Amino acid sequence: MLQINSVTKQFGGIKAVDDLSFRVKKGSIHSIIGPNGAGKTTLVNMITGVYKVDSGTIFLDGADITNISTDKLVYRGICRTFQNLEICENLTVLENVLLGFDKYMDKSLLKSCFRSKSIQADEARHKQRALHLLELIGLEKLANLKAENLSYGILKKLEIVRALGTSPELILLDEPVAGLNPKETQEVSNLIKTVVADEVTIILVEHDMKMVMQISDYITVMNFGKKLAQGTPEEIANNEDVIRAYLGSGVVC
Amino acid sequence: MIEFFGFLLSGVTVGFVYALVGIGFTVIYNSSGIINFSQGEFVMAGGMSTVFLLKAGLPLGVSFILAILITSMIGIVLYKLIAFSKNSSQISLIILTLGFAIFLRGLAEVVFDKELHTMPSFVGDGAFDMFGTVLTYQSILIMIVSIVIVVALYLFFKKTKTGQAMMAASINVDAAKLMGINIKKILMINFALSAAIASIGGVLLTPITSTNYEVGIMLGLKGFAAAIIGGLGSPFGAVAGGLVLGILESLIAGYVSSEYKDAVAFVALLAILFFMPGGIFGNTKAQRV
Amino acid sequence: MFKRYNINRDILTLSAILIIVPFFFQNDFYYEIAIVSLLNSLICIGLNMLMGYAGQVSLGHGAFAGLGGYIAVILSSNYGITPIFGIFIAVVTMSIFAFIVSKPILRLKGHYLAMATLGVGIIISIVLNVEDELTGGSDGMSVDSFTVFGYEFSSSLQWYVLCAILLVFTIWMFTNLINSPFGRVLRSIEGSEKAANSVGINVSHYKSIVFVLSVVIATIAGSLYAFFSGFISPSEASFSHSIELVVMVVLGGLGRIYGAVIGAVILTILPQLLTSFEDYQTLIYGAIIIFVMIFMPKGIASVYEDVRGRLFASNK
Amino acid sequence: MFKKIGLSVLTFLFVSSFMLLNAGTIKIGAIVSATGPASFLGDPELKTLQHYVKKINDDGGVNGQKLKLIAYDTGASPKKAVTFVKRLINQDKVVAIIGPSTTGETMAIIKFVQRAKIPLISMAGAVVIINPVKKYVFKMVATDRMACQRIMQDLKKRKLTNLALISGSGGFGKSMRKQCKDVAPSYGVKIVADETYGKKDTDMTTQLLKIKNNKKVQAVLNPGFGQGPAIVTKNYRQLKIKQPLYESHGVASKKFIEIAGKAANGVRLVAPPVVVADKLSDSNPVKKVALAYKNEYEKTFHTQVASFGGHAYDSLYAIVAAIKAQKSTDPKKIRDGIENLKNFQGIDGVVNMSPTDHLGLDTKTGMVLLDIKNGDWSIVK
Repeated sequence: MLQINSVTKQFGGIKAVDDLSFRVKKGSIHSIIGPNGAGKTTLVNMITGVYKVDSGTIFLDGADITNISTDKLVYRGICRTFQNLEICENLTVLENVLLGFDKYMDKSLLKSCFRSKSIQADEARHKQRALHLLELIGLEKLANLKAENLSYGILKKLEIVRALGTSPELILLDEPVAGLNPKETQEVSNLIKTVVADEVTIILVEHDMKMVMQISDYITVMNFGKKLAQGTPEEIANNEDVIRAYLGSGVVC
Repeated sequence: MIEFFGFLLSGVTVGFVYALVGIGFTVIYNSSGIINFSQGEFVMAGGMSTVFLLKAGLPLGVSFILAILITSMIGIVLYKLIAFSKNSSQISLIILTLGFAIFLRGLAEVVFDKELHTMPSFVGDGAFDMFGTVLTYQSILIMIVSIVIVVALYLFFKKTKTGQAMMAASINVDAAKLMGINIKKILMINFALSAAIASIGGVLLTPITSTNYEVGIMLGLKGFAAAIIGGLGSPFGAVAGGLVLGILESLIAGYVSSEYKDAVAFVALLAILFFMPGGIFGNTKAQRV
Repeated sequence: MFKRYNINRDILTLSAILIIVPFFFQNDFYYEIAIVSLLNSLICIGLNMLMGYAGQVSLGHGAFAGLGGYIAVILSSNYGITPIFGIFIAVVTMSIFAFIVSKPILRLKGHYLAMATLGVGIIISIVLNVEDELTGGSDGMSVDSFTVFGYEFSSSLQWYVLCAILLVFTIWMFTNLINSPFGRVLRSIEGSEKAANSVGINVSHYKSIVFVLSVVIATIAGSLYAFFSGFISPSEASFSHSIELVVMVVLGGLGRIYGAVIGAVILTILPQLLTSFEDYQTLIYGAIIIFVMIFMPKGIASVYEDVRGRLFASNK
Repeated sequence: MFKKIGLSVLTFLFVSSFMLLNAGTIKIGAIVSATGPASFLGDPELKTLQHYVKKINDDGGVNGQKLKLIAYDTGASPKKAVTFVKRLINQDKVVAIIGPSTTGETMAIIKFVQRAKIPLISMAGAVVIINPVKKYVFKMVATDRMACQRIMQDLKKRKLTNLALISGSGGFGKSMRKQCKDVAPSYGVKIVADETYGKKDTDMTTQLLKIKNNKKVQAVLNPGFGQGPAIVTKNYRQLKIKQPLYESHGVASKKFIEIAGKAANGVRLVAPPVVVADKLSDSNPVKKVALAYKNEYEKTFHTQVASFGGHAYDSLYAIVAAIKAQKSTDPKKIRDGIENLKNFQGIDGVVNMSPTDHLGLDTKTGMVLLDIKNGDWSIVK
């Protein structure tokens, strides 16, 4: 489905991502792991058009999507979450989810100013769908609370649910369980599994090995911007290079 | 050609004044990330205080020093207000410093007056003839003082313990706290220092251009433009920015139109913001998502 | 029907106040202050949309209002175009201008954005000062009377009614806009541009739209002010006027629909009350700004909302 | 609720602060720029008005009624002048208005006094104010055109035919620049350089440098008032420009000499006669009034008299004379009274108004030519 062909990104003299290629199969959960500074987030930022690719190409279902901006990619079916929480704290929980449906909404200026019937009906319909999504994470009761009042763990889930609103075919989750306790981690992990049930492809960037091993179909390991290894969880667990890289860098996750 | 050098020279003097204001901006910005819109009023406070202390019969040197102390105190008051407001939103802080600027202007109207004032030059009215124009002793004094201040700042931040502590605080507040650095005290010193530098500029400028209660508005804005043009955060950048601005202004006034002189600073500012957001000497930091 | 068109309690209260207040007016001077308050409120509503809802500072709105006013006035006074058409052309011109300017400017953030808008504003005000053949320079120019299809606005009451209707209408539209998906997009930009971007919102596009919208409102209010006062000078476009507008919005309460109105009314009346303190006018003005920023950083309207929130919490 | 209460409180404040009830007084409005860049003008004007209104009241008022002066300070801003003129007309209900101090402000408010039919005596210099004649607008101050003519006369006499102009960009500078360019050819004077500077500029070196490098220039004239000319004069001396420097009547004040300092020495300027009242010849019809005013002003305020205070004196007494003559305080009658002033002995000269001449000033008594020597005025013989 997604095809990354030898992409490279430099910052100053340092190659954050160096000639990296891999494929993501439709409907799979594809994890990208690696020590800190391996270039994982940079890769996500390149796929989602936040950073311009220095060289290489990215294809989605055979169409070139290299350097297309994040907001346009949403219309191609790619959506993402962030390593550092990006939730609109000035909006309510429900409004945050509704934001996910933004691409389906009529935002014509005149109609908005004059409160046209169609816009109101539209809004009501999407509210139902948003509430439905909130039920998935058990937040329907908190729908009208300002997001700033919620805990970090809940907001992390909210971000994933928001992404679902865009009806993506591919979601990139950048460390969805970073900073969560084991219980919350399990919840998010379950959430991701239910998402997969809906046949959405997932690219997961994560440090939590237990979770990665548990839910991934396929894993790509990065180190210093390069691909170190790839394969199924079992293959990776037994890969000597990977073990060395992790031990060598002193980071054991 | 001689004309050109003449314009250049008159630009340099003004440029150094912008530089002094710009350095003041830089000192506060570096330590607190705050853009202080009352920086220009510090310049006014320095000049006006000196004039009135002189009128009260104090000798020049004493008036000068007292004026700097007064302005530093004003700087500390501003810091206390900011600290007290516990308000981190950038818009609020901008408005707060703008409000403080208006307050200072109002205070100057009441404490002093709305008249134009001047005072004798520190070094006499003499001047060197150069390139068909003149370089007054006072201009030379401004240049020397500006350079001394920049060098002193550099030595202070690089060589002294307090200075290094201040640098550390500006780079990482939390780490500095852990190291036992008193952030509040450091911020306060920075505000006082910044006000002092601006007031020195104000005092030195008064014999050349005269001063009144609202002289700070334009000077403040142009000083800020200088700081941004040079790359916000670097004192050397502020000096370079100030000089570029002063010279550009003078050349535009000389060759194009003296009426559009004041626009130069802002056109340059926009150009820098749009095309080189890091300024001439700054470097753009990659933003992390 | 009220519900369908979202005519809520706040709008009705405002209309009632606007109808009652003139009975207290003793002479034209009261109308004068009231009309200026209404027009300032209008600009502030647009500015509030930009600053309070979309989170983009502008220290140049005075200049935009002034330039818009000048365009309308020059067209009608020097080229004999009817005022209403003059305002229309001014709105179109300023929209295009604002759109072009918004693209590079709104890429900037925080105080860089503040400085850039300030820079554009000051350049506008310098141009208005210098091009005296067209604008009358720093002494300003006098403005012909305001006529709409032959109907002349000459009495203060006529102006008051016009401005009051315009204000209520704008607030109504603005409330609808803010509560629509469009408004949610704006607020999400203030909350997190990255989040907005990640769900498919073209952030820069929306920023431009709000910017243009706020400039359009400023242009209309600025032109009306020029026609009403019969005089326009570059001080309308000055840095201090821009600051004044921002202070009105912040004082009233950023992101609060009626905050802008409250702020504009207070800060229009205040200087008139302060003339008796003549020498202390600026001092008091500055002190009030400092006081509000320290003790009510969310503006006067927030105090009201807190109180109302407590009173009506059970109803909701 | 809060909004309602807030607004009604404000309305109340508003109403109560304007409760001015004054029966049986004659309200005269004044708009002066007592502060700001034109405080040179406005400050002595305001002082004069306040002092002489009190004096007139102490002497029993006008036709048995007391005068009440309502004065506003504009800080030389035309916008404020417009606000204040409306306030004077609508709120304070004055019967006549004196001021504003500057041309720009005057031009801005003319429309409003014309519409409200309230007589206005401007204290500003430009000829455009009364030419063409406007029914309710007068002025008794020598015009910039007269000042230009006096300077050109002198240039012609000294055979300095190539003149450089460096003018302020405000209304006064702009108008005088235009008038001087207008009258120059008839005196055989050529304008060879034409520079301007802004109201609040603090450095005119660049403009002066251009003049200095222009080899044709034989003399320089600086129309303008306020801080500008003082800075021009200072820069002029710093650049060691040798040609004679002429200034306008906009600087005929001790404040100018104070700010410009030693640089002022050698400047030649035109000025209303009051500045040198004591040095005038006894045959000068102005001398008696001017000297009395000068002495009283200097005794009361302990500062040297500035010409501008005299404008205020003349305007005030012209209105008083009109009220006395018409035995009415109706604005329209006052207007008629001012228009019919004949042989009015003012400080700035002898005034004879007529429906076609709202200046009425006699050219011969209107302007004197002065040199600044050792920080003091001296009459050019």
